[in-house]
Amino acid sequence: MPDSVLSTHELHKAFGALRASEGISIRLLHGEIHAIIGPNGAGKSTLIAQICGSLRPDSGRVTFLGRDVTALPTEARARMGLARTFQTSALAMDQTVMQNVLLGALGASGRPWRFLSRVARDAGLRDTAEAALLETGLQDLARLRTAELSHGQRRQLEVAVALTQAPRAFVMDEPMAGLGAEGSRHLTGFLDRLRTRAPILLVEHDMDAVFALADRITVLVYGRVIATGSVEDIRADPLVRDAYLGDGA
Amino acid sequence: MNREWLLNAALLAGLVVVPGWAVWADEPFTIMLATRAVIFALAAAGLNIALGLGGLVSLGHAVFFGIGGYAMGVLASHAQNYTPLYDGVFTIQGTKSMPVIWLAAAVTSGLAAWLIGVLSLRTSGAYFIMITLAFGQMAYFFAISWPAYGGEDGLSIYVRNGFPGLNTLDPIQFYGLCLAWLCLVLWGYARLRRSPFGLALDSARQVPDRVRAVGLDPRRLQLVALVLSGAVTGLAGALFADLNRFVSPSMLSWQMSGEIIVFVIIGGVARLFGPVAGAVFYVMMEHWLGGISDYWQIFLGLVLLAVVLFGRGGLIGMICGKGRPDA
Amino acid sequence: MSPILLAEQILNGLQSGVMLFLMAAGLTLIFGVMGLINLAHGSLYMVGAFAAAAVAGATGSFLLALIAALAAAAAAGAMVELLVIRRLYARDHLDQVLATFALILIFSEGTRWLFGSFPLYLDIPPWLAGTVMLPGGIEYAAYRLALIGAGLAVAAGLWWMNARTRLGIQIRAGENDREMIAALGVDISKLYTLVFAIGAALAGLAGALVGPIQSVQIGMGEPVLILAFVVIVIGGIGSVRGALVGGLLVGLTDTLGRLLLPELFKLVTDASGAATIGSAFASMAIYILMAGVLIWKPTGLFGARA
Amino acid sequence: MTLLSLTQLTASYGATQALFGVDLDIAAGEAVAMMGRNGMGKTTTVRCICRMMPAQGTLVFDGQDLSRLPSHRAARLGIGLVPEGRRCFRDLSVAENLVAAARPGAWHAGRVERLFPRLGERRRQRAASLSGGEQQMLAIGRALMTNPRMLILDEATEGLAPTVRAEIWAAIATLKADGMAMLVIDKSLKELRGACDRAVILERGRSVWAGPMRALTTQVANTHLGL
Amino acid sequence: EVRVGMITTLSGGGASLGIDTRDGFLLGMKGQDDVEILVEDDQRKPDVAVQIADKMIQSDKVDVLTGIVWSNLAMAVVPSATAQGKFYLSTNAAPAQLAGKGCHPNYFAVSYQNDNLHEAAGAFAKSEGYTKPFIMAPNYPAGQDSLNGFKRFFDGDLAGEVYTQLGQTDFAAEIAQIRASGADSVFFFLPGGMGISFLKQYAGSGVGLPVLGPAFSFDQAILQAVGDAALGVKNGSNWSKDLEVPANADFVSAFQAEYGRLPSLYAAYGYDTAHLLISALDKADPSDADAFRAALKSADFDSVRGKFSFDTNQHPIQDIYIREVIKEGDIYTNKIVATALTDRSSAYVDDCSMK
Ligand SMILES: Nc1ncnc2c1ncn2[C@@H]1O[C@H](COP(=O)(O)OP(=O)(O)OP(=O)(O)O)[C@@H](O)[C@H]1O
Ligand SMILES: Nc1ncnc2c1ncn2[C@@H]1O[C@H](COP(=O)(O)OP(=O)(O)OP(=O)(O)O)[C@@H](O)[C@H]1O
Ligand SMILES: [Mg+2]
Ligand SMILES: [Mg+2]
Repeated sequence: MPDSVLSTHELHKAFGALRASEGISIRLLHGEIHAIIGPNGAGKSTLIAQICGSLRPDSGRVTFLGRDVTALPTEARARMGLARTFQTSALAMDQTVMQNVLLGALGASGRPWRFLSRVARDAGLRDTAEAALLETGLQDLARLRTAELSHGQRRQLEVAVALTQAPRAFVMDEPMAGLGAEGSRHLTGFLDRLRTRAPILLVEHDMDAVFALADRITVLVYGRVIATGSVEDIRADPLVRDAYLGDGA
Repeated sequence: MNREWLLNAALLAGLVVVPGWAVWADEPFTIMLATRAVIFALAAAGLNIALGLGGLVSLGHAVFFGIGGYAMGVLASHAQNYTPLYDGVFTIQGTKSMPVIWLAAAVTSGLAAWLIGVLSLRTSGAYFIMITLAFGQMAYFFAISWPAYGGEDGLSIYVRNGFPGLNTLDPIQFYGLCLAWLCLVLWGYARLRRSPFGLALDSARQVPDRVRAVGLDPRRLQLVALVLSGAVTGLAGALFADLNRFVSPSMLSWQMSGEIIVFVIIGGVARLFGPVAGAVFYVMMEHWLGGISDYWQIFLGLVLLAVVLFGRGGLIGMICGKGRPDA
Repeated sequence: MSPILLAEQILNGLQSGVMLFLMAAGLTLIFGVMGLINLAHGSLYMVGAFAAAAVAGATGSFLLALIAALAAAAAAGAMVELLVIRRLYARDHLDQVLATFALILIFSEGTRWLFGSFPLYLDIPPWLAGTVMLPGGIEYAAYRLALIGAGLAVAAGLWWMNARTRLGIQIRAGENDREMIAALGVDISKLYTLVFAIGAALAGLAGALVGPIQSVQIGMGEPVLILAFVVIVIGGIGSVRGALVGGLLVGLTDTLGRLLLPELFKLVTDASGAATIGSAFASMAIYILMAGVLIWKPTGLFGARA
Repeated sequence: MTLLSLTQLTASYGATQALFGVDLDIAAGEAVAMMGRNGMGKTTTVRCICRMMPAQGTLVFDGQDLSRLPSHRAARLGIGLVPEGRRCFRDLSVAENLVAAARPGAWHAGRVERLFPRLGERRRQRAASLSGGEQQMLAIGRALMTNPRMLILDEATEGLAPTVRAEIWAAIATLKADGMAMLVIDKSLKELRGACDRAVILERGRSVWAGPMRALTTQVANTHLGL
Repeated sequence: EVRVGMITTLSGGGASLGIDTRDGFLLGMKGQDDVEILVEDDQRKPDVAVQIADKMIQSDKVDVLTGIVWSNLAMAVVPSATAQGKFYLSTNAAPAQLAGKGCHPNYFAVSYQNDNLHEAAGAFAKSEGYTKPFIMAPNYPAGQDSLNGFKRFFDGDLAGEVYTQLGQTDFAAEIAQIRASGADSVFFFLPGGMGISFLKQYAGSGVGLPVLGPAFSFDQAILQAVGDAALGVKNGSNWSKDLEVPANADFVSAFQAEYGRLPSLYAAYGYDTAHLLISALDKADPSDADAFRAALKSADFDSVRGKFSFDTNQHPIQDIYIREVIKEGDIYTNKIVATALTDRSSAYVDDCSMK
């Protein structure tokens, strides 16, 4: 088995009668972008929640960097280098853009127990934060309150925070959602470069982006994996066309 | 921002000038009132750490205030009666020394905050308010019916405790001690707010999911905030007990918790000087309105109502405008 | 301890639970619906009791007194909403807490100013006076049985309103997203005034019903307020079912705790000492219960959210 | 006949001005696309129309001055909103979400469920636990329940699977065929071209271009939308 | 000129007691133009009471303090006030601690010692031949003292001894216990609204055993709120409006004329305190502490309670009566039916070092 950075083994999760994950096993390899696609309600976000630790699977395992992390809380996985973006932005609205990114850097530094020093004067944290803002093109907005950002700008900030975490793997839940055409194009190019830093597990409905980026695609329908393969395989798969892509793609 | 800075400076100056004037004019009662206000401000500044920075609306801060008070009462009463506090494997004597009492007050109330926090931080929002209230009520009823230290009658310490080099019975000297503590805590608060911990705590208040996702545990951050908060309020409790030379379960009552919260809210939540403005205002209102009529609390109610309705973010917000002042 | 005593105490626990529910119902409605921590709820309870006592004193009719209590409390509630609370929806919850705290002072001292400092007289109506014999030889006060009935009726009515009527659904929607429900064409301000009036009327009703067996006096609302908060928090905020279950749990815990804890301590210490220690723990029992429930279920028994 | 007409609309968030002069007209039965990069003021314009924030300038719907009306009165005139970010009532079930908005007319819960069968299947589920796409359907259904004369869709296809997106575009086409006026904000120019009669482009809080869809040349799109 | 500071409860739930204390005292002080009286509201909070006391002592330079209604407030104020050399005359609260070990030459209880009225009830229960009383009080020091006071003079078996919660409003559980206990009588000490609630609920329960209590729950102001439920109940008191003493008749009619209502116990204590003070001021000035103390101690005034003198611990020696609640026209009031204790001092007098 080629060594995978992140993998799940036979994950099962049910909400009452609804089976949101049924034996999901996927792997994220070094240097790749692995896209998860599937109809709405297929269980993509549920899968991500289990990978990141905010939801506990009924059975099955999650392995990250060769270690079984199924029992670890979210923050421990994050400290190991698992960075995520949220489908609905989770940002501190009352803080500035800079503060939101600084938080990411602070989390990564693992030293939050400093009570009397100025966080904004910590050169290490600042550098990480500024670099992340620069990469996402938000450097000019650093001093704005996050509440003042437009929807699209907030989506970019989500990515910026993940960048500060010195990640070993990214898990992104619909980072393109809400970005305009221009923004999507920009982000597509950016993710393309990002994969060399750490592999990306990408949930996305923007097929243009997915087809442009993904090394491999897994298709989830009703909690089950119905296909995994390269872009060409998936495009050609009649099952996938029927369940998800429709005739447009 | 600048305006707030000016207001803070004015408040601080007032806290120095007015008692100074009172010494000159021989108005010991004014000093007493100022001491009361400063101690309440200290208690509220403690709460402001949990409430303003951490978003933890604790309706049980009287527990810490009271524990601080009882730490003083218990230690001093044992010293007064020459009976050991604990006589077992080793012996603990009572004491009339303020520094030791302060340490004991801060440590015991911090411990209590840790215990309550571990249990309460599983909840949030209104549930957190109520579970802290529940712990407050438990402590209150326990203190009322526990006979060892006077029960509801409380505990009188006839003479104020001592501080090396000072005559604490002199009102202005005791006031100076209290003011020094307040300044120290406000300085700490100002630093804390901009510190790495402050940032993490503020984020834990707004977006706990995000904090987890970057590898921090929001509950532990909040627990530490609560412990700091409880310790400061406990310290204020010890000073308050010393001011009155008396401690009773009324320091543990939910009304007391309510008042501490009120100080913070009327002053301005999360404002550096919010607790100070709130406590000073409240004590002044209580004093001035008290003479108007038997029904003076109606006026107090109306004044408080006016502050809420017309001032966003409390008195400081009313004067200096809205917004969280950091960044 | 005889089985009859135990049975009677369980009945007492249920009855006091239902009574607590009555007080908590309006609170949970307002709290759950508008997200408002209404500390002045106890004052509205007091307003109800005073209105009832005044009208009963003047007319001698208990039914008129109940109507007066409902009307007075509802009017007071609507006025409070229109004049004060309405301006605070967009604000921090803490501002609302402070405002309702101020209202307590105004209501309490205002009532004292109107009615004097002395407790008022309000008695059980003759047609509910005395006791009835229940199966099993339990002699029980008729009025208390009536209270149980009234409480259960209120519970059913509230549940129906909340879950089954469009009004209830819109109110709950407004609780999630006030701006959005308005953008869909619902006059949420009017709804809120209505909810506040209903909640206040329930508090007033509770005050009037409890008045005949308790002391109608200034400050009567505050201890009740705390208990009512305990009840709705145990049950889960906003849940009428939760308030009922919470009320019963608190009523039973309190009543049985007062009976059993001193007995328990008698096993280890002398009678007088056991009475003090036992009752000390009994007075903490409901708070211990509440803390326990919240530690086990952080959003109460039937609550969905924080 | 003009249904909605905005002239020189300006608006601010506190001290920051977000709109500097937006002009927009929508005739009865007409579908208009509003376009612009991120943060250019599209949502802000929508919020002004729905009276969710104060605005200066003229704001007329069906001959009535909106600018003095509270939000719910504006909605009752016949403006249905599918807001950015869905904003379903989290603690209500799907069915209750629909009931909460209902006003008499041709649209009722049954019809909405026929439009989006998925909602029928999830009728008793709490909205908070719906998938993103399901929530989006619910938000559209909820707006339809108010039986509006004009529907505003702010990023209504965001986060939807291609198949569902196609369904929604189909639904939009149906609604338009029924004579419903529409203001559509979306990032897919291709779909907007198919669905809308006219377009308005916003840039930094101003309407900088308006005209019939076919006049929206690649060059215009390039300058204003960065395509 | 002499300054007297009165600290009492004038706002909130307990205000009626403080208002009566104040009114009785001011009535007694009428015409004393050379005495300046300062009255302040303690809000029933110990810390507020302490601070008012400090203010009166430090800024207003009062000579004498008085007026506190509640034991816990008295415990907060009295020790430090007397330690600063001020005189304190208690119009009501007189906790055990201040009668025994904590007695002080500058502290005089004009009212009673807290246990007195409960002792009277105990003595009366014994003389009535009750064999199994059920006794009940809230769980706090004054409550514990009250049951001990009762038991001090009632040495028989008890059917039950129950401590309720302070501030409790529902007594169904206790009433059921009474019913089941086989008691032949009930003694309770439940201050304020608790007593009203208990009596109403007890009357509706059909238990019907004879009830005994201290006067507080049957005081003039409270009785009207209890109504018929109180009729026939016996209560221990050292004062009653029908006490046949000339000073008392004057007091009752003067109080009614001045305030338009019947006086209560607290008013009577306030009035007596005023007269004690006047009698002492006639003989000595407070600045001469020893002379003033001696003047106070001689208790040379016409008490509305008839005979009145101070024991060595400076608590009264007085008769304690049993009253019964009756209805006079529309008004519920008390009449004396027995004398329970004659020349009663207090249980703690021997613990006091003053001889
Ligand atoms: N807490 C929950 N309780 C009940 N059902 C749930 C819960 N969370 C998710 N579901 C259901 O599980 C299914 C999968 O949801 P999930 O959010 O994982 O979908 P998704 O694939 O991310 O969809 P989308 O692309 O629309 O975001 C949905 O039908 C959803 O309604
Ligand atoms: N609550 C707010 N407070 C302050 N400024 C805001 C607020 N909301 C939006 N803004 C600012 O107003 C401008 C317009 O925002 P708006 O949300 O209308 O953009 P948009 O065109 O809808 O963008 P998007 O396509 O990203 O949704 C943005 O620059 C944004 O920074
Ligand atoms: Mg999803
Ligand atoms: Mg937008």
